[in-house]
Amino acid sequence: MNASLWALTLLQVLLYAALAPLLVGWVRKIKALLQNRKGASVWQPYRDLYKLFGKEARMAHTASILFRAAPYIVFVATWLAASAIPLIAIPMPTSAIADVIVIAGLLALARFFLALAGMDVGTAFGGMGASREMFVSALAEPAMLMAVFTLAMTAHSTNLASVVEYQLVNDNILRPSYMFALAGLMLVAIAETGRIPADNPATHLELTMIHEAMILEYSGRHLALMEWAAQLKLLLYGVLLANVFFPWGIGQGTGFAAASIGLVVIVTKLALLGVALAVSETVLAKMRVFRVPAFLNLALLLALLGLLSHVILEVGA
Amino acid sequence: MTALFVTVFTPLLGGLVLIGVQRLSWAGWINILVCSATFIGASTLAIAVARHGVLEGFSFRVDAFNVYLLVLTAFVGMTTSIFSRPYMRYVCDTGKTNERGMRLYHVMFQLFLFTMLLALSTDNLGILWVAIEGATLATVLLVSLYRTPEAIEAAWKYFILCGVGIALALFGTVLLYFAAQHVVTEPSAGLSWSTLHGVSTQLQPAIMSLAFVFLLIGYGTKVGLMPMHQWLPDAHSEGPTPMSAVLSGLLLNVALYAVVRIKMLVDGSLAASSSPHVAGYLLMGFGLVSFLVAGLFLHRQRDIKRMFSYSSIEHMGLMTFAFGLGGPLATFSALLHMLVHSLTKSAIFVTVGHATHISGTQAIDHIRGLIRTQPAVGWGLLIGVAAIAGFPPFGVFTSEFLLLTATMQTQPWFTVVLLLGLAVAFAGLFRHLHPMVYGPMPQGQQPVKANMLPVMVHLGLVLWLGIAIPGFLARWLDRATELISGVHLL
Amino acid sequence: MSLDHLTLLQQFMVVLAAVVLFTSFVLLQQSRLVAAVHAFAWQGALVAMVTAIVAVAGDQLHLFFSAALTLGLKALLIPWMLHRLVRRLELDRHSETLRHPALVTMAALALVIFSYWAVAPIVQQELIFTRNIVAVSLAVVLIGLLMMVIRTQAVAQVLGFMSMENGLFLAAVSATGGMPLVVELGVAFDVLVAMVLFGVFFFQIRESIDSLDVDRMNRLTERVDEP
Amino acid sequence: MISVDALWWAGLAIALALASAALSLLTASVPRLLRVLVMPLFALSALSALIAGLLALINGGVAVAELPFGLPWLHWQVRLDALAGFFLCVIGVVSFAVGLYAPGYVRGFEQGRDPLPVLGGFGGLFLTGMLLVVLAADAFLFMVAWELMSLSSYFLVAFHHDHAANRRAAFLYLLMAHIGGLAILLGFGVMASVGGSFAFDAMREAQLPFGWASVAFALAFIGFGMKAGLVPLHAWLPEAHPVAPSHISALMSGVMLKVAVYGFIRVVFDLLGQFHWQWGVAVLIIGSISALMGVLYALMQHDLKRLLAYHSVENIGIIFIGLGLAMLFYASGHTVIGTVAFVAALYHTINHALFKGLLFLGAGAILHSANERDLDKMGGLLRRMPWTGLFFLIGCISISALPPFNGFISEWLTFQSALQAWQLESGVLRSLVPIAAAMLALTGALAAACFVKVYGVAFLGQARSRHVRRARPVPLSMRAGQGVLALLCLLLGVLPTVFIGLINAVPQQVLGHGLVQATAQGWLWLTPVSPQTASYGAPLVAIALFVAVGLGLWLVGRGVRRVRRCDAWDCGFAPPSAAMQYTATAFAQPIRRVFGLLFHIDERVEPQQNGHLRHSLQVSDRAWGLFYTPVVRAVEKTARQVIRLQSGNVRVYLGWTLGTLLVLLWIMA
Repeated sequence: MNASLWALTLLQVLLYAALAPLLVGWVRKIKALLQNRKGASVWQPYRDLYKLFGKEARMAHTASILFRAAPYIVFVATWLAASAIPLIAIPMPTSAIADVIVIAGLLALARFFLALAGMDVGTAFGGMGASREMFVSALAEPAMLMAVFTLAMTAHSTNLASVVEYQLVNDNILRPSYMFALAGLMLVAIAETGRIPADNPATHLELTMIHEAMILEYSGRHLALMEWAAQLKLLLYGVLLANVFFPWGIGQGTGFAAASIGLVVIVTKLALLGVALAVSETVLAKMRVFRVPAFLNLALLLALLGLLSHVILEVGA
Repeated sequence: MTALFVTVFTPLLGGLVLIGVQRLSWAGWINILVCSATFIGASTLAIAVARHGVLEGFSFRVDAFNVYLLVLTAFVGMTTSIFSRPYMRYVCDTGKTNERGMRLYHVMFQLFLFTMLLALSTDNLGILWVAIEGATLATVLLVSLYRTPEAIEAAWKYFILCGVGIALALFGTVLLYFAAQHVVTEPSAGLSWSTLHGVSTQLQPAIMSLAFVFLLIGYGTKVGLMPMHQWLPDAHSEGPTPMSAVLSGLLLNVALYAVVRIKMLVDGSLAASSSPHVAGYLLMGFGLVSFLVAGLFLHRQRDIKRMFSYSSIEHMGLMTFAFGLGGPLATFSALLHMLVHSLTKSAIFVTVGHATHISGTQAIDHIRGLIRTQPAVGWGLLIGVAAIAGFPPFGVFTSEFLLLTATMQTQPWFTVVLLLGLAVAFAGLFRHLHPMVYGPMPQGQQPVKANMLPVMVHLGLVLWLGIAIPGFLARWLDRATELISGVHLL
Repeated sequence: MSLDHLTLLQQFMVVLAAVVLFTSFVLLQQSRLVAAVHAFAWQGALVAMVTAIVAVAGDQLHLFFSAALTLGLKALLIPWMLHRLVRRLELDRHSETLRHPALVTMAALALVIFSYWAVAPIVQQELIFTRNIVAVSLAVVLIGLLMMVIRTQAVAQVLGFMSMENGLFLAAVSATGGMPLVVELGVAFDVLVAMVLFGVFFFQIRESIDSLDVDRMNRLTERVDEP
Repeated sequence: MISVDALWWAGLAIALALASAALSLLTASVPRLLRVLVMPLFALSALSALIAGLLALINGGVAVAELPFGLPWLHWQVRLDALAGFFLCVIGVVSFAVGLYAPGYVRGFEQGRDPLPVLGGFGGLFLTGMLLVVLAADAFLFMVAWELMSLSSYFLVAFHHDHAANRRAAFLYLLMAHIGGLAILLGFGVMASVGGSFAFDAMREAQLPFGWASVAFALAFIGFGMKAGLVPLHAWLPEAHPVAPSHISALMSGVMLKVAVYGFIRVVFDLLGQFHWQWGVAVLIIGSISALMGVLYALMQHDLKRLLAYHSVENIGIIFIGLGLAMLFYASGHTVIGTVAFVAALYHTINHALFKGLLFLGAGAILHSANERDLDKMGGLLRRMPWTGLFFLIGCISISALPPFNGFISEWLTFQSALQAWQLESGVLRSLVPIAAAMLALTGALAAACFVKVYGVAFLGQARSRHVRRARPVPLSMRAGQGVLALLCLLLGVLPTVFIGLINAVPQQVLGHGLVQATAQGWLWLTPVSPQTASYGAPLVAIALFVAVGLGLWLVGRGVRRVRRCDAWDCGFAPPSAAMQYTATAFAQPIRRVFGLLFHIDERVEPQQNGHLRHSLQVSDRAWGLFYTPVVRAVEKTARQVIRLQSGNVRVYLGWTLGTLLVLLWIMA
C-alpha cells in the first residue's frame, strides 16, 4: 500500500468525476451528426453543470429535508460505486474495499434516495417516475448481479480487480457464458442509465419519462448534482463493460507510463462505446413503458443463461 | 377402617338427613358440610393408605389405584357442592324447579356420591355392579329435574340405555362368578376382586373373555364409549349443571375404573392363552373410535353443554386407549389423565353454568362477549378450555405427552392418528369457544353473582400438576401403575 | 350330555327352561299390553320355579330364599305395578301393530342359535347339568333386548327390560347356583327401584308428549340442520 | 469453561419476566403501574437476558442445570450454550427496545376498555416462554415453553377482540400454532424413540438411520416452518401479526419467528447432527419461494402492519436460504463455505430482528399519533414526526439490504457462499444454487421498491387525510426504543467483523468449524472465504460515504444555505393537491401487472348512481384456495357424515348396543 498506489487510485477516482460529462457530450455530438445536425460541442455538459452550480436552488413548499440531502447522497453513492471499478490501472485498494456486490448495493442506495426525492414533493409526475424507476430496477438489478456473478464465479472472486486480472492472464479462452453475460449487462446498462429504448434522457412533459420525472422539481446545485450523478452512472456502466470484458491495454502496474497508456486505451474504448450507443439510440425507437419488462426479462434471461452455461458447461467440463 | 366408613357412609347419612330438611337455605349448607366431611375422611384415608399400604376388610379394599380416585371424587364433590348452593338457588328462583325438586336434588346428590364412593372402595364385584346401577338410579331423576320435554327425553334415554348396559354387565358378572366357582372354594369369596386377582391365572380363559365382552359393553356404556355413548350428551346437557359436572368428572371415571379392574382379571387369565392382549386391543379400539368420532362431533354443536360432554367422551376415549395400550408409561399417563380431566372438566362445567346463567341460554349462538360482560367467567372458560385442549403448562398436556410417548414406543403409527384427532378436536372446541368469550357485549347482558372459587382451585391444581407432579402423588400413581401393569415406573 | 342321564327333576327343569324361552317369544309377539304383562308374570313365575328346583336338587338353602324373592318380585309385585300403571294410563285397550312379525321371529330364532353358539365353550367342558340352561338364559336376555329395539311403546320397552332381568336371574341360578346373598338383595332392590322410577317416567313422558311412543322422543339429536 | 453466572443472568431474566407478569395483575386497579413498573421490569428482564447471551457467546462454553419441575423421572433440563446465547441476545435486544418503547405506547390503552393485566401479564409470560424455549434442554420443557409462547402471544393477538376479523385471526393463529406444535412433538417423539429419552443429550447421541432422520427433519421443518411463516404455511402470519398491539407485533415478528428459527437449527443442525443434500435442497427451494412470494405479497399491501408482516415471510425465507446453503455445502463436505452460509443466516436473523422490530415500532408510533394503519391515508409524516421519520428511514434502508446498514452484510455473505457453488460436485446443485441466488437478488430489489413505496407514501409528500395532518411527535420513551434499534442497525452494518467474531462461537460449537478467516485481516476487512475471493471494508465504505456527503453539504451546500421556497413546478400544471399524489396501490401497479398470475386479483370498476366510477381492488393470497380451504371442507364433510350417529331415536341406540354385543361375541367366541 505505497503512496503511489493511493495517488493512482485518487487519480482514477477524480478521473471518473472529470470524464463523466465528456462521455455524455460525446454521445450527444455523435447523435447530432448522425441526424445531420451540427449539435453542441462535446464540452457543453461541463458548461451546463457550471451554470447550474451558479444558479440559486429553489424548493417546493411541500419539500422536506430529505429533498435537500438526496442529491448529495445520490452523487456520492454513485461516485463511490464508480471509484471501485478499475479505470486506467488494475491495482486499486478501493476495489478491495468494495467488491462488485457492494457496487450494486451503492447504486441501489443512490436509486433509493433518487426515488424518495422524486416522491418527496408529492407531485403526480414524481410518484410516477419513482414507481417506474423502482420497478425497472427491480428487474434490472438481478440481471446485473447475475451477469457479474458469471464473471465472479469464473474468476473465483467478486473483487473486480482480480476479475479483470484473471481476464488478462487467460484471455485466449472463448467462453459462452461471457457472451451471454455481456449481452445481458448491455441491456441492463441501457435500462439503468435511462437510455433509449427504455427511457429517453432528452425529454420532459412525456408520460413515458422515468428519470427526468423524478428530478423534475430540482433546480440549481441540486439539479447539477443529480445530472452529474446520472452522467457518472453512464460512465460507470461504460467502464464496466469496457474494462471487464475487454480489459486489454489497462495498466497492470502502478507505474505512470502504464497508467497513461491505460488512460488513452480506456478513452478510445469509451469513445467506441459511445458511438455504438449513439447509433443504437438513433435507429431504435423508445418503447412503451409496459414493453420494458419484456426487455428486462430478456436481460435477466441472458444473464441467468450465462451463469448456468458457466456452472454446467465450463466448470463441469 | 373408620376413615373408610366415614368416607363412604357420610354421604348416605347426609342424604337421609337431607330428606328431612325443609329449609332450602339450610340444605345447601348441609350439603357443603357433608361433602367437606367426606373429603376430610377421604384425605385421612389416603394418608392411612399411603402409610400402611393396602387396606382390606368387610369386603372393602382400598389400594393405590382407587384411593386417589376416592380423594378425587370427594374433592370434586365438595367443590361442586360449593358451586351448586348459589347456582341451584338461582335455578329455583327462575322457577325451573320447586321446593320438592330442590330437596330431591340435594338428597340425590348425596346418594350419588355414596354410590360412587361405594363402587370405588368395594372389593366385591357384585356390589360394584349394584353401586354403579345405583348411581344411574340416583341421577336419572335429576336429569329430568327441569321437567322440560327435552329433559324427560334425555332422562328416559339415559335410563334405558344405561339400564340395558348394566344388565349386560350383570350377565358378565354372573359369568365371572361362574368362572370363579371352580377355582375359589367357598362361594362368598367368588366375587371378591382381590381373591380373583390372586388366582386370575387359573380362571377359564374362554369364560373370562366372554364375561369381559359383557362387562366391557355394560360398563363401557357408562364410560361413554362409542357407539354406546348416545345417552351421554343428552344427560349432560339437560340435567342441572352441577349434575353435569359430577357426571362428567366422576361417574365416567368410576365406570372406567370398573372396566380396568375387570381387564386386570381378564389379562391374568388370558396370559397363557393364544391371544393374551385381546382385552387391551378391544379397549384400544373402542378408545380410539370414541376419541376420533367425538372430536368430529365437536365441530357441529349448537349447545354448549353438549359440546363439553362430547369433549368428555373424547377424553374418556383417550384414557381407554391408554389403558388398553398397557405398559407402565401408558398406564401412568391414563391415571394422571383421569385426575386432570375430571378436575378440568368439572371446572369447565361450573364456568359453563355461570355462562348459561349470564346469557340465559345454552345455545352457543346466543352466548356472546363473556369477557366483556364478566371477565372472571370469560377468562375462566377460556383458560379452562385451553387446559382441556392440552395446552401446557396445564396437566392435561403432561398426560397427553406421556401417552404419545408411550404410543410412540409401542405402536408408532397410532401416534399420527392421535395427533390428527387432537388437532381436529382442538379446532372443534375453539371455533365455538371464540365467539362466546370474545367480542362486544350483547345488549342488556348483565354480570351475575358468580362463585369462581372452585374453578380457580381446580385450574390451579391442574396448573400445578402440569408444571411439576408432586412427589407423593407421583409415588401414588406409580404404585397404582405397578398394580395395574405389573411394572413400576420410577 | 343327553337327557337320559338326568333325573326326572332335572328333566323337568330343562322343560321349564324351554318354557321360559317360549314365554319370551310370546312376550316378543304379544301386541296387547295387558296380555304381555301376564306373559311376563308367567315368565317370572317359571324362573322362580327353576330356582326352587335347583335349590331342591342341589339342596342349597339360600336358593329357596332367592326363589321366593323372584316369585314375589318378578311374578307378583312388578306385574301388579305394571298392571296398575297400564290401567291408570288407560292403556288396557292399547295394542300396537307389530311390523314384520315373521321377520322378528326369525331374528329371535337366530339369536337363540347364536347364543347357544356363543356359550358353547362353557357348555363343552362337561360340568353340572344346569349349564345347558345358560344358553337359554342368554337367549332370553338377547330377545329382551331385541324386544326393546323393535317395540315403540314405552311400557313394552320396560317389559323387554324386565324380561332381560329374568334372563339374568335364570343365568345366575342355572350357571352358578345363585349369586351371594348380598348381591341378590342388591340386585332385587335395584330392580324394584328401577320399576318405581319407570312408573314415574311413564307419567312424565305422558304429560310432556301426551303419548308413550318412544319414536316421538327425538328432540335431542345433532341432525336438526340436516336436509 | 463458561461460568454459571451466565446462567444466573438468564435465570434472573426469567424471574424478572415472571415478576412483571405477576405485578401486572395490579394494573387492573392502578393503570399507571403498567408503564411505571411492569414495562421497566420487562426491559430489565430483557437486559439481563442480553447480558446472559453475551456472556455465553464470549466465554463460549456450556452451562447446564436442572430445575425441580416437570416429570418425576425427567426434571426440566436447562442448557446455555453459544447457540442459545446468540438467540438470548436476539430476544434480549429487541425486547429491551420494546420495554423502552412500551411505556409511551401503552399509555394509549389506559383509557381503553381492554383490560391492562392481559397486556402486561401475557407480555411477561410471552417473554418467559421465549427465553425458556431457548434454554430448554429436554423435549418436555421445550414443548411446555413453546406452547406457553404460542398461547400467551395468542391472548395478545386477541387483545383487541371487538372486530370479528381480529378474532378470526387469533383463532387461525392458535390453530396453526397448535398443529405446528403437534408436528414438532411428533418429531421429538421420533428422535426420542431412537435416543431412548427426551433429554436433548440422548437425542444428540442417537444416530438415526436416514429414513427416520428424514421423517424427523420433515416434521421439524413443517412444525418450525409453520411458526416461522414459510410459504405455504404462512397464512396465519399476515393475519395475526398486524392485529396485536404494535409493540407485541414487534416482538412476534422480530423475535418469535427467530425462536422458530432457533428450534429448526437446534433440531436439524444440533440434535440430528447429520446433513443430506436432499434436505438442503428442500430448505433452499422453500426458502427462495418464501422470500419471493413474501416480498411480492408485501408489495400488494397498503395496510402498513400487514405489509411488514409479509416482509417477515420474505426475510425468514432469506434466513432459510442461508440455512439451506449451509446444509447443502456441509452435506457435500465443503465445511468452510457451509459455515459462511450458516453465519450469514445467523447474521440475517439478528438483523431482521433489529430492523423488523424497529419498523413495527415505527408503525406503532404512527398508529399512536395519527391513529392510521392504511398507507393510502398517510403522507408528509416526516415533517410532523421527524425522529420517527429518521429511524423509520434507517429501518427501510436496512431491510432493503443497502450499504452501509446491516441488512446488506447478511445478504452479501449469503451471496458470497452462493457464489462458491462452482465447488459443488453435482451439476444439478451447481445450477440450482445460482438460481436461488438470482431469486435472492430479485427479492432484494423488490424489497427496495417496496420500501421506497412505504417511506415515500407514508412520510413524504402531503398528508392524505385530516387526522394524519394532525399527527404529533411521539413521547420520548417511544423514540428511545426506536433509537436503540436504529443505532444497532447502523453498528451491525459498519462493524460486521466485531459481531461475526462474537457469533463465531455458535458454528464453533454446533458444527465444529469456526469462521476464523472471515476476520483474519483485522477489524477493517470482512473476508468470509479468503482475501483473494472477496473482501468488504464496511467501515471504510461507511466513512467514505458520510465524510463525502458531509463535505458535499459543506462545500456545495455551504451547510444548509437558505433556499427560496415556491410552489411545486410539476411541469407547470396547477399546484398539486394531496389527492394527485401516487398512492401505495398506484405505486405497485406496474409490478402487480408483471407478476399478475401469482396473485388472486379481483379488480372491478362499477359506475355509481351519481355517474362517478367506483374502482375496487382486492389482492388476496393464493395459498388459501390451494392449501387451506380443501382441508377445512374435508373436516366439515366428515363431521356432517359422522353426526348421523346421534339420530335421536332410542331404539336405534339400543340397536347399536345389540349390534356391538353380537359383533364382539362373534369376535371373542
